[in-house]
Amino acid sequence: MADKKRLPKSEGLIIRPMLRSGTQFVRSFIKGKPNTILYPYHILDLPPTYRGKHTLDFKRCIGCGNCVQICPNDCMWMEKLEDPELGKIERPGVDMGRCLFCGFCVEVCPTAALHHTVEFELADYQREDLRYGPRELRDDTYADGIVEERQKRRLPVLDMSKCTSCEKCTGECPETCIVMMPIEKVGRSRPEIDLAKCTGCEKCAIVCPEKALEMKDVYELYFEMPEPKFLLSNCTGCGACSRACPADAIYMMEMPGTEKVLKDGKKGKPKKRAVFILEKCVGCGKCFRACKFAAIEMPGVKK
Amino acid sequence: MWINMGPQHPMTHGLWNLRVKVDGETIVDAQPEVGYLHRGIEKICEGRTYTQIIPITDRLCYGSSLTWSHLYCLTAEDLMGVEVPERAEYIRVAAIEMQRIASHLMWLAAYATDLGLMLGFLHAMRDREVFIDLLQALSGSRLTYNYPRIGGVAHDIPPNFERDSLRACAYIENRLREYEDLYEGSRVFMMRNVGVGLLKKEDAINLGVTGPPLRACGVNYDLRKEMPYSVYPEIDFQPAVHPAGDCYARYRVRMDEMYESCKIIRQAIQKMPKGKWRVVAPRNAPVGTGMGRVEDPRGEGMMYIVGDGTDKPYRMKVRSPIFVTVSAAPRMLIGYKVADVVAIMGGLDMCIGETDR
Amino acid sequence: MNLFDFCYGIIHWLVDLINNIWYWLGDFLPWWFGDFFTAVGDFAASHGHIAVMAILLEVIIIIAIALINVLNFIWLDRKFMGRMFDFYGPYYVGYKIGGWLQNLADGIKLFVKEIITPAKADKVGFLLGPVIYVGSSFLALATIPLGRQFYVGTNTDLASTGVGASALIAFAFFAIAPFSILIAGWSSNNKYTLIGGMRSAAQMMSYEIPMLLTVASVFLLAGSFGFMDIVAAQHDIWFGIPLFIGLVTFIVCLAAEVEIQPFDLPEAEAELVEGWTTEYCGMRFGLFMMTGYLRGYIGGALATALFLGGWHGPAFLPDPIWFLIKAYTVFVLIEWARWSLPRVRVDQILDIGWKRLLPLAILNLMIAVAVKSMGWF
Amino acid sequence: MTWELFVFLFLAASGLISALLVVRAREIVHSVIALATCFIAVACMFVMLSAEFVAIVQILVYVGAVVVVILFGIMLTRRGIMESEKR
Repeated sequence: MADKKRLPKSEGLIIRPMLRSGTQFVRSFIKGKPNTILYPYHILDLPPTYRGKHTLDFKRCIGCGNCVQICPNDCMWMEKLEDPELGKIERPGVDMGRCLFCGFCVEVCPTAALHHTVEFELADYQREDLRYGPRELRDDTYADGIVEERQKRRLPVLDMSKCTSCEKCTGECPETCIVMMPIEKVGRSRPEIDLAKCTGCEKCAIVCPEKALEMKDVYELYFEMPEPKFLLSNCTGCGACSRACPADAIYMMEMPGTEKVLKDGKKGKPKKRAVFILEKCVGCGKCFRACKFAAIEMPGVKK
Repeated sequence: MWINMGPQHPMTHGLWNLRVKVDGETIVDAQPEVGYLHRGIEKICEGRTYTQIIPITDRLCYGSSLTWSHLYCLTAEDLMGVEVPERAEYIRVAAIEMQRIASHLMWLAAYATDLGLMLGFLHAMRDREVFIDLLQALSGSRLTYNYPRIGGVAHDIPPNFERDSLRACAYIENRLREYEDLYEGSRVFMMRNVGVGLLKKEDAINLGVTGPPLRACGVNYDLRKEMPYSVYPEIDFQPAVHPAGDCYARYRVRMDEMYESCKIIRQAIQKMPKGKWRVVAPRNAPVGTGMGRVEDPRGEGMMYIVGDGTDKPYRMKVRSPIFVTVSAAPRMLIGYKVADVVAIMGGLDMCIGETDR
Repeated sequence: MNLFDFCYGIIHWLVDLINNIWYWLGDFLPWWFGDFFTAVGDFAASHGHIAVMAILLEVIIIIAIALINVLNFIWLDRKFMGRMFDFYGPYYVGYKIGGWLQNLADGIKLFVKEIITPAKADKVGFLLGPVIYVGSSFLALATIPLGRQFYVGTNTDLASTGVGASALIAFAFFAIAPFSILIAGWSSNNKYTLIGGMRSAAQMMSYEIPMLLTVASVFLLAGSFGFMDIVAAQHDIWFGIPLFIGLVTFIVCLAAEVEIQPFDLPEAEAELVEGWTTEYCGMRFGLFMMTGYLRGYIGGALATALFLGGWHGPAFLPDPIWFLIKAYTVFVLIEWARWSLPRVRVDQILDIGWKRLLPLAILNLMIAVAVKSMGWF
Repeated sequence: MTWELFVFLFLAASGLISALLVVRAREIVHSVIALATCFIAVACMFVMLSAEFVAIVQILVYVGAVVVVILFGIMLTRRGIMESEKR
């Protein structure tokens, strides 16, 4: 049985708690209004960081599918669409019935196209109604109106199809963060920009004669995404990866010296190889999935 | 007569079963049974990448979800060798202490209803709302914050956060004094608590009890002091200890911890440096093991991850404080009345989410 | 004119009215039928018959007043609790009158709910539990006078005194409740309900004694068992002033008898799920809940009549209003303590009853004897 | 037939029947309920004899004591024994 201990002195027996509750009673009238929020009539005051229903900016979205990749609950999917302005595109949809509102899809979006709104009244009559396709999520103005949490940097972005390997940008860069790297078997070199060092001074973009380097807004990404590893020996030069890449980071370039000699002595078209601009890569794994010849390896990405 | 208290019973605060053998109204035997809420979180985590695990660890405990995701991030950082920016550490400490106060207030609320004091329930829940709002502004969600990340925190602190949190600390310190009047000033509360559910110091240590129930037995063991993690060494605070070992001591320890948490939040807000709040964490963990221990509001939480070089953990183990503490329940229960079950089990602050995992 | 006269008059008028039509109808019939009609009409108009019907009408009036008071009490309790807990309380249903209609809405909801009897329950006891509980509580209500002329009387001659031992009758029926609670708890065939019933019996038995001892001191001072005499004796000074200890003891015992918060062990929702009402649902539970508040009203009325001077007050308000104001005040006081105190444990409640309240009650009785023997009353 | 006779007959009948049930009932609690009914009927008869005080004391003392009888009845008997006898 319990030890019989002397109770500590609580003065006033029951007077103090009763005074406290009486104080609260009086205070409730002085304040005029109790603490309750009469919910359907008074709207909750939510902070802008609140994670509610998603919105999708169609113009910003590049259809990379990183959001689908990172979703812990597999509640997102890519849907092929035909848009009058944008043509054939792929955009994500969200199943709100399975979403756990963790916010990873928003954080991982390389172009800040996905956002959470403060809308939380998502109840519906049927489970199917909770599947929000891209058209229902579309809001092309929302993303411009909010202050982005992530840092936005203006960085030179390389368009390899215009580049002539003139090396002018290398000389111009004050931070010496642009290095010309030779591309294997193509016989050309391309500027490789160390984005960590880049200050966004725009000098390389000004000096570029072909406008191959352009300054664009790039959002800082805190997730380390998988990088594609290219195996040249398996590449057939079909170009599927280049077509699949949403970030425009893979270019097909001709390899001189691989032309087949045809019967009539003329030379045929040379073989092509894929050139990866890894600074632009968003790590979505679409090239890996598009490649039918096991020329691209991406550890950690599902086929 | 065996009485099943649970799985659906107001006393349980979740889904578990306490079988109590009573003689009249005196308890002669007790058997806690857990396992009704088992979700296999450890196994789920093995199928997910390191990033995707963070929201799952939030779901471990509905009372203090931030502590658990913080613990996971600590463990993963230990495994990957990521250096966290100092600003992120201070933000984390402030957020954890807010979570601790919110969790203790929820405990206070539940404890009040256990003892039949509805007033305490609603007041404590109302004041918990202040901290929930702060954490909501910080992280964007009300219950499952998903705020810490491997290598920092998800967002920077919102504008006015410093002002609001200092204001909230002052507010809650006022309120805590009010609670002390409401609880300790009441003779009935003291009658229900003093000398009830005595746990001896040796028993507590032998049974592996941690956290407030252990400190209420007079053992000064607080992981924030014993094995400092994060930036706790730079913060001045005193772990709350009470020698009595009964329900009142547990109540007192938690109340004191709330005062201490206010102190910690103030210091963390004042000492918070400028700078980055997040670094990029590697996708793949190296081969090896990582371990993290934190002082959860309920006791010592521990996580252990084995990495095998891929982006998913090979094995993840969670040590939950309540799973261990509840095994000490029969020691505390035997010899008391049925009505004391609610006081004793309520004083342990049961959280079945982490217990069953 | 007291309530009985009033009812007697109404019934008499009604019977006369009907009898006129009746005799008029009898005129059309053959003589033997006419005689029969006359005999029936005369029987209906006899004094005893009308008196019985007048008493029934009185009962209906008293019950209606009590039920309206119960609705008020529930509303008051919820509003008071809400403001104390920092929320609104009933708000939307009957917005213009402060959410007063919420109780009616709850009642309608309980009415349309299915009444489930557990398969293993004892059918007779399960039905009898609420019946006895409600019935005995209403019986206790019957003898409490609301004003000088406002009480259930049986005879116009008894105008000044009412029923001889009305206070004793009220306490006798007030004390039947643990019997019904125990029956209900036992017959539900559930461990929680059984423990709740046992607790209720133990608690009510141990609180009955100090309560009746304090009441005995009042009887001593007034020199009568009737409410009318007791209240009349408080014309100069309320008994609550010399017998202040008794008043406090009585209100504490009342809280225990009515089973509200610090002493609501029989239905301690944290430990025994809902105590002895666990298995009840629908309107049966509604009856229990309503009767709980009704007992609160009875308790307030008893405290008013015995200690707080009954209907005595400045004359600008009628008697029943003064009475009800005092009863409401006692109720609010009990509710205030209810919402700011935790629940007491089962052994402690008996400790309080036997070790604290019983000596206090005896001390109070001694004070009463002293006061009486000094000849102050 | 006056009202009093009618009420008396009703009370006497219910008193007798419940007294019989006290002995006949299988469940101990049923017989206790019947016992209480019997007491109340007797108390009402006291009222009819204008012995109000005796009636009130009858209810206060006896019906109150019935609760104790039930308590002991439940505590000292087991339901299983009664049910096995029924078969």
